[in-house]
Amino acid sequence: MNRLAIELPGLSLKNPIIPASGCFGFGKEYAQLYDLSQLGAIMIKATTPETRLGNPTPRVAETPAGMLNAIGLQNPGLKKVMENELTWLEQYEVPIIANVAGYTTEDYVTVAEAISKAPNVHALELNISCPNVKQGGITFGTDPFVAEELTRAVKAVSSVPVYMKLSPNVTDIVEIAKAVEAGGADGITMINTLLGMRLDTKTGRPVIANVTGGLSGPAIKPVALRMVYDVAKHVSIPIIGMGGISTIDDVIDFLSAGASAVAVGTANFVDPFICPTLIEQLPQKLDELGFETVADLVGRSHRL
Amino acid sequence: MNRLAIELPGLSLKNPIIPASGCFGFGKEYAQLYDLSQLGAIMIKATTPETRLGNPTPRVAETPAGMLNAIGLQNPGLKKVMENELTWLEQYEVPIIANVAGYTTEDYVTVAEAISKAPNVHALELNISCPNVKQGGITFGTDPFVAEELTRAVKAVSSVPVYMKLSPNVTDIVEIAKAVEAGGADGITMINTLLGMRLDTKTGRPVIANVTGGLSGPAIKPVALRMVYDVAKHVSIPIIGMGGISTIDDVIDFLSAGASAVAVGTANFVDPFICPTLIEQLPQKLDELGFETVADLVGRSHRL
Amino acid sequence: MIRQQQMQVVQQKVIATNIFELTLTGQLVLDMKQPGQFVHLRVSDQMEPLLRRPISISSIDEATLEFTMIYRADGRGTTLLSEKKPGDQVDVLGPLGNGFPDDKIEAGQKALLVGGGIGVPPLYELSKRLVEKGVQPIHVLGFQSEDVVFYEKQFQELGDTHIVTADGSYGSTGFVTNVLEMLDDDFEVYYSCGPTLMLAALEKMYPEKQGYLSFEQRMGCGIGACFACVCDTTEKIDADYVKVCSDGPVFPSGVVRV
Amino acid sequence: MIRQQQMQVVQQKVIATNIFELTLTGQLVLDMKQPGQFVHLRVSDQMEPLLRRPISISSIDEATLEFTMIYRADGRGTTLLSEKKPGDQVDVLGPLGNGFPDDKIEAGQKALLVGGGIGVPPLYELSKRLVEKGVQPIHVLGFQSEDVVFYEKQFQELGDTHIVTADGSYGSTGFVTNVLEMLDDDFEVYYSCGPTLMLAALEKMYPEKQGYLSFEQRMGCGIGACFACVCDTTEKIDADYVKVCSDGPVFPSGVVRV
Ligand SMILES: Cc1cc2nc3c(=O)[nH]c(=O)nc-3n(C[C@H](O)[C@H](O)[C@H](O)COP(=O)(O)OP(=O)(O)OC[C@H]3O[C@@H](n4cnc5c(N)ncnc54)[C@H](O)[C@@H]3O)c2cc1C
Ligand SMILES: Cc1cc2nc3c(=O)[nH]c(=O)nc-3n(C[C@H](O)[C@H](O)[C@H](O)COP(=O)(O)OP(=O)(O)OC[C@H]3O[C@@H](n4cnc5c(N)ncnc54)[C@H](O)[C@@H]3O)c2cc1C
Ligand SMILES: Cc1cc2nc3c(=O)[nH]c(=O)nc-3n(C[C@H](O)[C@H](O)[C@H](O)COP(=O)(O)O)c2cc1C
Ligand SMILES: Cc1cc2nc3c(=O)[nH]c(=O)nc-3n(C[C@H](O)[C@H](O)[C@H](O)COP(=O)(O)O)c2cc1C
Ligand code: FES
Ligand code: FES
Repeated sequence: MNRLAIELPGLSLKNPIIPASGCFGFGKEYAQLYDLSQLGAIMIKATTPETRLGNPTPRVAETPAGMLNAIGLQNPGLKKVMENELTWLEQYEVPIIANVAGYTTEDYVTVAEAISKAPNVHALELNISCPNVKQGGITFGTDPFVAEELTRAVKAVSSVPVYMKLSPNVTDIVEIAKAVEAGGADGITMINTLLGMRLDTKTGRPVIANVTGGLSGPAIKPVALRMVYDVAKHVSIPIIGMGGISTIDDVIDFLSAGASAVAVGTANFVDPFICPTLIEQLPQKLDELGFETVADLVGRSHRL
Repeated sequence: MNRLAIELPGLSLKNPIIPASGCFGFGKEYAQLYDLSQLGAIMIKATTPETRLGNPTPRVAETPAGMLNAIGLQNPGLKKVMENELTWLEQYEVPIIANVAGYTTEDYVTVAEAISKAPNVHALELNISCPNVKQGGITFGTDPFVAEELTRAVKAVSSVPVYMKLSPNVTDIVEIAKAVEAGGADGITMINTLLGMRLDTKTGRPVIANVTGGLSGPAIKPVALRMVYDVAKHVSIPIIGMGGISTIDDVIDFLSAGASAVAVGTANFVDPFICPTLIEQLPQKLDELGFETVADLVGRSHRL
Repeated sequence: MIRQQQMQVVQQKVIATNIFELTLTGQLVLDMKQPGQFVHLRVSDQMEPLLRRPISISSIDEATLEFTMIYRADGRGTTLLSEKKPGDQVDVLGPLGNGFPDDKIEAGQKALLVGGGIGVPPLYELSKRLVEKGVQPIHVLGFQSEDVVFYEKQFQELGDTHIVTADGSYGSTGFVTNVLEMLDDDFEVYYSCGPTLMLAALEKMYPEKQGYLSFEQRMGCGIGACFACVCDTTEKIDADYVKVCSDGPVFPSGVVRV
Repeated sequence: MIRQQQMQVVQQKVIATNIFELTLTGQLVLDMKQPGQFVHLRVSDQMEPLLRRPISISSIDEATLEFTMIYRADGRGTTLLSEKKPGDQVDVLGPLGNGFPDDKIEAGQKALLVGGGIGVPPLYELSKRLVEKGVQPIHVLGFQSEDVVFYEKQFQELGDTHIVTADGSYGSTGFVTNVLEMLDDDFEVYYSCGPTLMLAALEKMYPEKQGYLSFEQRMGCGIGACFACVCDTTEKIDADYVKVCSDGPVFPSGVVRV
């Protein structure tokens, strides 16, 4: 038996460690460094119906224990992602979670319907929360009604289970979580980035060309953990947790708070080997804590 | 002429540096370290109608570049604050901003009416956003209608200008800012803490006895700065900015984003002399940046 | 007076598994008046780890302007602290709080000093001062296991010293209370620092004795301003609560609700 | 191959005001193939500052397994880097990107190397390799003022070297372009690294020449995964954009829209 295995809708994960969308491209770069088949799954970069060139640069800025980004969903578009990226990824024994983005329900439906047919795409992750894109986007993730309708629309066309990726920039994240559950979501991934800003102190100008950006990294971990904990209390679909994970203790904390698996974003930039390292450290940590399997650990904070 | 001076409703500040509420008690402890008359103003600890003993301990936890707190508004209550604390503070040449908290509109009105009559209280700061207190509190700051009504009620009884302290735990902070402006607020102070959580990795239990706490410190600066920038664009009442300020560059950034003065919270714990240090560093920083006065710098990011 | 000072590392020594003895020097030492006071240390100039760490003063040498702390390198902050080398600077805020009063006992009388693990260090300066005064100290020091026992010799030089380990790997087996049960209670005052459960057990054991107990709480400011470190009180005192950092960390027995 | 390695500090030297020369050693040096490649450094084990810093490789010594960087200690990260001492470890990810090709020019031909400020360092290894190959380098190096001029002698040993400072405190006065206007253009290829405005001026000045320019962008991953460091392209190439970290930092002139 594999102690690290986790079963989720559409996903038989050999371990709960998944690189987060946008922080791992389509895997090619990290494949130079290690064998991608080690990973629990891969969340690929957001895919939109057409090619997108994203925002002007600078697109990233460092902040205390965190970073801002405003990449602007740059991606080659649905067709090229399917033809080049997903096909290339087939050489690895790793389920792909396709991150889907768009500005209208039709965008999401178009991408979801097509990409969910790729043989190695085992689940979709709907990025309804990216704070970087000026039109649309933001509303899907902040209005429970809209979020529910979108879930329903995508569920109707997707060939694989659908995970909704929640935005933390809301008054009540539990309300949104319940809405997507009601809309038929198979799971939730959370959190996306917090909206933030950095100024160049000398000039007074925003460092990020897009003015604001999404805050990620260790700085946001307390917010992410609180949201996962709260949502886990109120929904029964599984959660993939993320936000600031960079150590094995962080992984344990998110699992304890109720996530069934975790995604690692910004930490890949600090330590490109972080995902295999966490996978390697996990069994010993389970031993230390006295848990036989990862599944046993999930949600333990709610059972104390 | 004093280059650092700032005129705000009710407040003639000799400089824009103010210790933040809850991080400076009622000044007595820091008075052992330096002369409080140096400060622009003092935001005293939240005052409620009656004595409050606050939450169980542990009440604080460290997080990456930040901390969580769930003090739970512990304070001696209105009567003792007025008799002991405010009277004691009269020996210093420093305007007091009284932080007012409560669970009902009547609570706020009671404290506001009485405390605004203290001779050294030059303004009120309404803590409508403290995330630590289980009943009430949270709603005042997250619903624009409620926030507006509360502003109006307090304005009706206060003998001094009223500043509303906004919660960052909302989908749209500009909406709340506009509501309190419509309700007659003389100014805005922002931001209070972000709701967060830390787990003890060994046990899986929340470190903070209250389960969740308010996140403060450098980690939240990007979020705070973004909110100040956004609100400054949409309201015409002045803003006192805070959230993670710990260096002179942070002060400049908040002023640039549109704050007319700043409050320093968590940084007092790291460096108890931070407020006088920042005051001392400010003139040289103005020189470096080529600004004659602090007032000239306020909002410069919006004028570029 | 409380001061903030960059103090210089004189020596850093491993004295047991993960237990470090750190000696710093600077003028601030002249303000250290009482055993049982503590300092609040910044372990890094960066923003992470952010908060100061409270560590007890374990011995004071006014002549050389040096003081010593003993701590366990455990979490991020203390691990960073353990990497400091002679010549490095450490940002110290202190001395803080109220320590063990040594005016409650007279020459010729006996004092019982009970320490648990990382609560042992402040008792060392206390014992030195008691001995100087002509008081006879009895030390009962509890540790987890042999590998984390420290300062046995130093305490022995000052008076009777009983070591007890939880796993029995050194000294007697069990808790300090197991040793105490076998000792006479012909002491005047007891002083203790260690886990709260141990302090509670002592209060129960010696309801008639005068005792001084040192408490721990998570801290923010360390100087009394943030209300992070409060403890509930008993009817014995008027106040509804006390703050460990500024009212304590040492309180007379019976004051803090345990 | 890209590797991540803890490399050891051999030497850290101030060579001009706030300008440091840092030499590290480790096996990773064996993978450094081209001048103009860079490394991505972690300057702290803590979580702040968080991101790696990209720094160019300025010289490579396979025999001793050492390589050298030259950088300005400016912000938080580079200031921390400047505090590293011999024996300390630095976490290096590299070598990254594509450097200056030295196969575009032949023995006996002339090469023009133009550097601006902190863009000068990668030209040093390039120049060494060109000289080894029998190419004759001409160096035009621009700095802000005399106090930040570095490596004049080192470049002079390799070939003609013209120094220009913006404030005229050393060498000629003005920008590198002022010097270039007065030089012959009998060189085969030009290579440059420095401010984007300077690179743009060079492209304009030598539209007919083959040139290789090294660009800068804020970076996240440093290996091509995050899309932080993209630049717009001209019609000259097919791609809509290029990534500085993995497609560059060196591009043929005319490729990047400046
Ligand atoms: C008055 C007082 C005196 C102390 N004296 C000593 C001593 O002499 N030797 C010694 O080894 N330890 C002592 N401690 C405990 C010491 O403060 C903690 O072990 C230390 O703060 C842990 O920091 P860390 O970086 O290792 O752990 P981390 O887990 O990184 O700490 C995270 C946060 O929790 C706080 N924290 C964690 N454990 C404790 C604790 N037990 N008490 C208070 N805060 C804690 C830290 O200060 C920090 O803010 C004392 C505590 C107090 C309150
Ligand atoms: C390919 C490449 C090669 C470089 N080679 C050198 C070199 O050889 N010597 C040298 O002194 N500098 C070099 N730089 C610039 C160097 O990366 C920055 O000066 C450095 O990152 C600033 O970090 P800091 O901690 O001093 O500043 P901070 O202000 O603390 O930096 C904050 C963030 O912004 C980024 N940043 C700030 N300035 C720059 C910049 N100019 N370029 C890219 N990122 C920046 C930092 O990496 C960090 O993520 C190079 C940059 C690139 C892209
Ligand atoms: C550079 C960058 C690009 C990102 N791009 C995407 C994206 O395309 N789609 C998406 O859903 N989330 C994107 N995210 C958000 C991450 O997937 C993740 O939710 C967030 O960064 C929090 O995790 P972390 O703190 O581990 O980085 C991006 C984050 C970063 C830092
Ligand atoms: C320990 C602690 C106690 C606080 N108590 C109060 C309070 O009583 N009233 C209030 O309005 N804000 C309170 N705050 C919030 C601060 O005033 C401030 O808004 C917040 O901490 C952000 O600023 P900072 O990052 O500089 O700390 C408290 C913050 C901390 C850390
Ligand atoms: S730590 Fe702030 S009051 Fe004790
Ligand atoms: S820095 Fe990530 S793609 Fe270049």
